[in-house]
Amino acid sequence: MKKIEAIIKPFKLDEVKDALNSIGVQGMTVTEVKGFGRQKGHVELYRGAEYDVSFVPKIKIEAVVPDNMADKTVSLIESRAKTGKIGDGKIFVSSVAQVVRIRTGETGESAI
Amino acid sequence: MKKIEAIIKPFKLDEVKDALNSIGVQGMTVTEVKGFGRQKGHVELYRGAEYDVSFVPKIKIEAVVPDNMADKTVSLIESRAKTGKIGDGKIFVSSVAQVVRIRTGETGESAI
Amino acid sequence: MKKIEAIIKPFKLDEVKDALNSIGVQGMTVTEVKGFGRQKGHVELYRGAEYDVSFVPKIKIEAVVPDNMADKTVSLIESRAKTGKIGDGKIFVSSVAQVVRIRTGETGESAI
Amino acid sequence: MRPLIGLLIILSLVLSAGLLFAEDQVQKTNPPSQAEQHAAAQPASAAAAPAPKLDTGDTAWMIVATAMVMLMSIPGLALFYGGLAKRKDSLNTMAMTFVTFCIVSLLWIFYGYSFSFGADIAGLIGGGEKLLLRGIGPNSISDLAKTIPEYIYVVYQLTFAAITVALASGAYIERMKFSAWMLFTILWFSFVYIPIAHWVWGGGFLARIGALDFAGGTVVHINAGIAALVGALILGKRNEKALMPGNLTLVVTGAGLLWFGWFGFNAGSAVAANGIAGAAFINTNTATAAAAVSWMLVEWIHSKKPTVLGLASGAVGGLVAITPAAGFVNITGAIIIGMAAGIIPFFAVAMLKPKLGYDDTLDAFGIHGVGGTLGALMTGIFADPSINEGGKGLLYGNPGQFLTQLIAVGTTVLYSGIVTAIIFMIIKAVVGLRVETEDEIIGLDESQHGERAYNL
Amino acid sequence: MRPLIGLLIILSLVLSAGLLFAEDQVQKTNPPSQAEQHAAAQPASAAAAPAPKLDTGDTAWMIVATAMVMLMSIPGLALFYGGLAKRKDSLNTMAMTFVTFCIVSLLWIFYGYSFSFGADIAGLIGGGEKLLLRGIGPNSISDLAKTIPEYIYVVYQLTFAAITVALASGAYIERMKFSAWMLFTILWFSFVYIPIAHWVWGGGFLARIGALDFAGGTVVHINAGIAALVGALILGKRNEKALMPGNLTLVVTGAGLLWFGWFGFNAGSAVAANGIAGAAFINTNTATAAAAVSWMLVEWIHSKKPTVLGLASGAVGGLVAITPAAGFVNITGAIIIGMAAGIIPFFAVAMLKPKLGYDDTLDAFGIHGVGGTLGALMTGIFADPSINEGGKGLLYGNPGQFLTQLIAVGTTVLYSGIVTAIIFMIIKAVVGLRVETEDEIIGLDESQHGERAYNL
Amino acid sequence: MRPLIGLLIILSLVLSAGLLFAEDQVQKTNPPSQAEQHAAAQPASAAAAPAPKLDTGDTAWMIVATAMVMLMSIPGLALFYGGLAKRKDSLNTMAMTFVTFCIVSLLWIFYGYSFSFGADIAGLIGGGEKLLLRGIGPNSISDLAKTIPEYIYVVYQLTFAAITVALASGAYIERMKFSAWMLFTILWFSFVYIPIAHWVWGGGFLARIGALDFAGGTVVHINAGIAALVGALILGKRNEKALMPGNLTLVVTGAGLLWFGWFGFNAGSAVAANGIAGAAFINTNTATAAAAVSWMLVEWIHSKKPTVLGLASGAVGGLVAITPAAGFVNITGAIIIGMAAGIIPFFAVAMLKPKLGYDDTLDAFGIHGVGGTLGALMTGIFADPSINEGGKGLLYGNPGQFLTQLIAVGTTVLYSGIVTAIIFMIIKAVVGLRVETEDEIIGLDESQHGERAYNL
Ligand SMILES: Nc1ncnc2c1ncn2[C@@H]1O[C@H](COP(=O)(O)OP(=O)(O)O)[C@@H](O)[C@H]1O
Ligand SMILES: Nc1ncnc2c1ncn2[C@@H]1O[C@H](COP(=O)(O)OP(=O)(O)O)[C@@H](O)[C@H]1O
Ligand SMILES: Nc1ncnc2c1ncn2[C@@H]1O[C@H](COP(=O)(O)OP(=O)(O)O)[C@@H](O)[C@H]1O
Repeated sequence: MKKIEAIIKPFKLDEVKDALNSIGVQGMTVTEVKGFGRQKGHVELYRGAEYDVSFVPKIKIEAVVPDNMADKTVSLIESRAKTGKIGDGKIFVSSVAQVVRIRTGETGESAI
Repeated sequence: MKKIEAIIKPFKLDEVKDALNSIGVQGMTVTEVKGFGRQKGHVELYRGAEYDVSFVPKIKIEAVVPDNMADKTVSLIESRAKTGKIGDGKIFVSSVAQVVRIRTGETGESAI
Repeated sequence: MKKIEAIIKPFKLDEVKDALNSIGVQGMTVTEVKGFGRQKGHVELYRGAEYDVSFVPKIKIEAVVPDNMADKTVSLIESRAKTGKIGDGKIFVSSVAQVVRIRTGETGESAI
Repeated sequence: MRPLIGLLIILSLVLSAGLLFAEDQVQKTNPPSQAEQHAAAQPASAAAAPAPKLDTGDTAWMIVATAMVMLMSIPGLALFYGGLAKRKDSLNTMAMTFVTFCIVSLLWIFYGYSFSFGADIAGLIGGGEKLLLRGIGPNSISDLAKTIPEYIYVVYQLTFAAITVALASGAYIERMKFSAWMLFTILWFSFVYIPIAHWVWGGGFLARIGALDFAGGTVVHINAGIAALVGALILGKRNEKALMPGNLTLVVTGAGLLWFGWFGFNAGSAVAANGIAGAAFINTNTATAAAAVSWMLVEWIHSKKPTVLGLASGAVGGLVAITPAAGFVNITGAIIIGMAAGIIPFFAVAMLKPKLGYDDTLDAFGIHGVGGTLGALMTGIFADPSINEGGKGLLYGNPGQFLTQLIAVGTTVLYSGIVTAIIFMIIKAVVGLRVETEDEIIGLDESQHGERAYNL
Repeated sequence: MRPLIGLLIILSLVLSAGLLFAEDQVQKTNPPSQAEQHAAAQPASAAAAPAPKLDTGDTAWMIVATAMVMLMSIPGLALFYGGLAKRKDSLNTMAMTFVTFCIVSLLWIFYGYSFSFGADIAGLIGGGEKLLLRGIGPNSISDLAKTIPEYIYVVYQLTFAAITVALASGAYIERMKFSAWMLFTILWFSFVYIPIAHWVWGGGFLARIGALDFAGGTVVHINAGIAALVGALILGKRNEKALMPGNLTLVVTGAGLLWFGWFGFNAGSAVAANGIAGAAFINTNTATAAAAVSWMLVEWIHSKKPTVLGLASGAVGGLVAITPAAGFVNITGAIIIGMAAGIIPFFAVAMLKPKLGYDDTLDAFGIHGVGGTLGALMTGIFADPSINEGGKGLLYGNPGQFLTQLIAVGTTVLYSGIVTAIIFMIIKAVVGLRVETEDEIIGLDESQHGERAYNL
Repeated sequence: MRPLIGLLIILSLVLSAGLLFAEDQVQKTNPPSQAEQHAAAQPASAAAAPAPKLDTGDTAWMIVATAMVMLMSIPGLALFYGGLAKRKDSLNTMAMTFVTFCIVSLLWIFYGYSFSFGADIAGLIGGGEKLLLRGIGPNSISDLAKTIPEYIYVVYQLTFAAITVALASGAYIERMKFSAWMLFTILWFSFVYIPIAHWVWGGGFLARIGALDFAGGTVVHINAGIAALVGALILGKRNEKALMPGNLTLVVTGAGLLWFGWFGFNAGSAVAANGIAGAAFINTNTATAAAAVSWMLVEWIHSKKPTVLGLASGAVGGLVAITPAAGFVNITGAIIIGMAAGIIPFFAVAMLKPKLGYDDTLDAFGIHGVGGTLGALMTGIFADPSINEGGKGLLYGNPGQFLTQLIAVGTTVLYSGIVTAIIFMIIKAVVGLRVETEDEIIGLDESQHGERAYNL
């Protein structure tokens, strides 16, 4: 099984989530994170003075999927999270050795 | 070494944590996350109108353990986090190549 | 590619981040987490009574780097996040199978 | 910058039109404005129309009452609305009330007071003789408030004007451009609030036919509520339609400050520290409590849980409904009005809104429009001459009063509805109404102000 | 739904019992209620018992004082308690104060005012002649407040009743069913607050023996504090016993609003804008400041750090302790009472509570019970007849006063303690006291109201 | 513990010095203090110096005004500053205002009132005859406030002293030791606030030369602003220099409460419920609104977006600038002062500060120092004798007034600047000024108080 971890722009969350649901990825876990990258935070102007906010608010989506779903999932996230502007984010894929569904005790792909 | 990542119901945190401590898993890192899954968020009723809150608040526990502790840890979490009701969550296990304890510079299993 | 995950003391974030930038690690994702470990939370004294706060606020830095940067990154984080006092935190290294940059569709090391 | 320039141009146009009109009026001599609503609130002995003479007790009360009504806007309403808005829109929501209070504070001094409370012209509008408070000094006393400095009366009335405009914002938030809102403030205040305030309180035609409105059921709540409805319809629906309160602790705080300030609003409308003020005070508290409890109970039955938001919404509903009645009804009347105000607005919000499908974000229509109408009509039923000889309702043998109330409500609904629609069309043409969809999703705090409410 | 029905039944029972009893009483003629506590607060010249006549200055002050005490409950106490509660219980905590204010507002009009301040019956309870405010109109003036409209006096006293009940909630939060709390409000208000208010302020037997209680040491604070202790014991401990304040900025805000409103509470208890009000005002501010500083210093020594919560807790402790003394003691007395009120409640909370092991979540007993007792007794020591001829303490040659204070305190503790216990038993039988453990862990906001305080 | 001991020692030294000095003074007989600023605010008829006689209306107003100014500190300023501080420093910021209000409340009773408002000694300081309020009782009335209880006047003046000290904290937060701040409060209050208050309001030499300061432009705002600047320079820069408001909803709430309370501050400075109070009230509201709007517009042009913080900052700037002028200028003057107060402080903050490089965290100098100076000077220009015969500015044919204002401003700047610097040196020697860098990075809430604002 693969864990797909995507760092995206917050306002794309709903679109990405709905797309994943539509191809059968039902489960995912979402975290609010601070992103540092090429997109350089932003300048806030308080009382006329500029302050650098070095991070950008981002959303991390984690979804564990069966191996055969991984590519499809990645390319779907890619297409939906894309605005073409800097800061669109990254997708990381890594292996997961085991999955357990707590409620039922199922393991492996059937537990996803 | 293995990383055990468990998504559980928030009110189960204390129970799971105490259980892990009791078998010698001292270190863990906890994050507040939003879960999307079979458990379908909930309906909030504000001023008589229904609004879907699509996510469910969940807790993510991450604990890196020596290989020989992994199974025990997983089954312990499983038993303690279980309520038998939908939304009990998932446990993901993956490999960790290296661990460093920052304070001492120790590496590998002794660093955990 | 490797994912470097470091749990550090919050007030060390700026120092670590600047150091990573200086060796060319531009991208990273930061999460506020609660740490449980040898450092035992703290005692809060409200109205003269002691209350254990079992966790310690920590910062999790995640940075995916090319394989050849991994060691350098780890040892840099180690040196900058260190205070020598308990609770300095941990660094975990694991493998990442694939990386995609959403904006451009680049993959692999060039996407980092 | 573009919207800013648009704004400034409109402002100058309104201003110069006002001043020209005023110059014209000042020439003519106008008879003193009719004894009106508030005068009716004075005890019988005042009927002999004594010479105006400052009373320190009345002045003390009205200074404080004015400050209390100011507090209703900032931070009262700003908190109530700001806490109900989505987190990402909370500052923008607060800014709407804040900027409106400031703009109206200035325009009221420039021309608002004069056109509302200046000498009546044909029952329609006040004269221009008090533009920029011409002729008013520390020793001036208005015929409408014979025991306090006119300066205090000016600001007291100002605070009513400001909150009325701000109330409408509840229906527009989470999607309206900030510049559009400022333009709305200028135009709606000038062309809707001022005339209606004159009709009811400034000696205009609704005062003459004897419409009862103790502290602002028509002028404030129905007026704002209709503007809310019409504006929400023209603005259209938000991208994310849910009510997702960002911070309910702010809502409770705001509700508490509104309740507190409303004593200044209602009991202050007696314009004196007397028994009528006492009656308005006790009626206000009683109706509010009754409405909060009845909203909570209805919600408990209807939606299975009593919510804190329900308690707060019911309280505001009760405050709204008792406003026109506060100095006219007895305690039984207050309890009945309060109970109705917890139930009828609840159903307006919970049943009517989904059916009709307009997107009134914070139910400014459901609570202020519906609650205000309820209160205005029930005043015509329950006004008890033994409380205030200035008002006699259907139950006390004067069915005509109910009709008069209907006329006042109808006139307000029609006028406010039509002119609000026209104003929205103008704004659409000048600066546009809505922010871009992406800006709406990102949140108006960020997109309109470059700020975030919390860095927690 | 089930608890709701239980509630409604109890409410009707209480109501009908009250009304029946009243019918009975109204027949008999009662002598006018004794000059009482507040009358003593009037300056000497008032002793000649002038005919009641409205004074606009006194009225202005008392209208505002009433609004200020209302503000102490919503949002003052709601914020103070709501911010101290765990995040997941903060709305429920605020709702407890909110709903109590509303329920008491209605019951006070129905029968509370009459049974507290109606014509005295055997020193034990007021008569039923003022049920539903029968006979009171805009021109009515009470013998107990001879210069202001009775309507204002009614609501002024109402705000005291409401906050007293709400204060007790601090000991019960984070585990009590919302329906149980509402039932508690109805029963405790009816069977504990009303009689004690009558005994001390309504011409009852404690007034007759000369117990001094300027603004509510026994009636409000000891009374609520004992109810807090007894209730906490019966409810039992919370699942997570820590005090884990969800939002200390709310606590500071609440403390500030309490301090502000308390000027209405204490200085307003002079029922006039006069020198006694001035004395009560300056004593209140001084004792509060002294208590905040002394709590902070003791905490600094005891726990190594001065906390913001300590400052706020000390301030509230000072406000509580000076309450019965405010219009009786001189400035030195105020400083001493204040300093004691920062130290003794601190140790009650920090040492006594852990030893005795009861789980009084927000220290309603430690602060209000202990602080109130302290204040009531020290009033018997420091009451200075040159400040207010109505009170002469031990230090000024009247050791009997201290004894009288002891009797008043003892009576209140006993009566409040016993009846509170009985009421808790009834509630347990009717709707049950505590939420399920899982609901407690999830939080009462979610489980009782289906709401979350923050969507941040 | 160490800093605590240091603090206590200093406190005893200050106290005993004060008492010794007082003993000395009480011997001599002093002429009654000069009619001063506030007397000038009375209408002409008062010039005949009638015998002091309590007026219930004036008393009602001044009791409430006093409570309103108290509210400006806690929670008003505490919220305004606390919300602007970084999240990790917000409680410490609130604690600074809180503890200052408490400490000053006590010291004012001990010796502050006497040395400020006691019989004048050589134009420099008040006498010691009123230490610990000796000789003041419920029936006392001060010559400076002839219709209200002296007790109220004492606390009214106290609230001014407390907020002045607290204002300076805005420049020091996010790095100053809590013990150092407490020591600053004691010393600065004693050696800077008291003498300047005496000079301007207590019959001292600035009163005699005729400096106009209706409600505290020099005494409060310039004074605090200069202390802010000097202190910020000596303290040095913070580790993280950004302004990163932790919670802007608190800032809006605080700004609203400040606005509300400021009516007590400015209109209360008439010390009566009269037309001057009315003028001060309307001028305050108008200038504030003008400043908020003009700050917002300038910011919109300069920084491309109108911010909520800008609206709030402009409002505070307007409140500051109108303070010395409130009871002297006419409405046009108020509008002009307000507009200037939205623009000039903006540039002081946005342009001057970065250029000069001092780290005034919350712009206490930029807003209070600059805004106060602006207001003090413009009072010399716009004071209109037809509003208040006590003040005649340059525009009304009295250019000397502008010079007098310059002298008053200059004296305040010099004296406050020099003595503040000395006090900072003493504090540095006794307890040290700044926290450790690590403690600064971790946040002062944790390091100074062991608390966190939010457990969300
Ligand atoms: N190497 C990395 N490791 C972890 N997270 C990264 C990495 N690079 C980028 N990110 C995350 O992706 C976000 C977007 O990256 P950024 O460089 O700003 O834009 P883009 O992806 O368009 O090049 C960053 O804010 C950060 O959260
Ligand atoms: N494939 C997945 N990847 C990541 N997280 C998941 C996945 N499936 C479920 N989760 C997490 O587990 C939580 C519980 O899953 P859910 O489907 O609601 O119930 P259950 O585990 O009982 O079947 C979800 O809210 C989500 O946070
Ligand atoms: N086995 C582990 N798995 C995951 N996180 C851990 C583990 N051990 C420690 N941590 C994280 O590292 C932090 C620091 O660990 P701690 O044991 O307190 O100190 P030290 O690293 O100095 O020994 C913890 O608060 C926790 O967040």
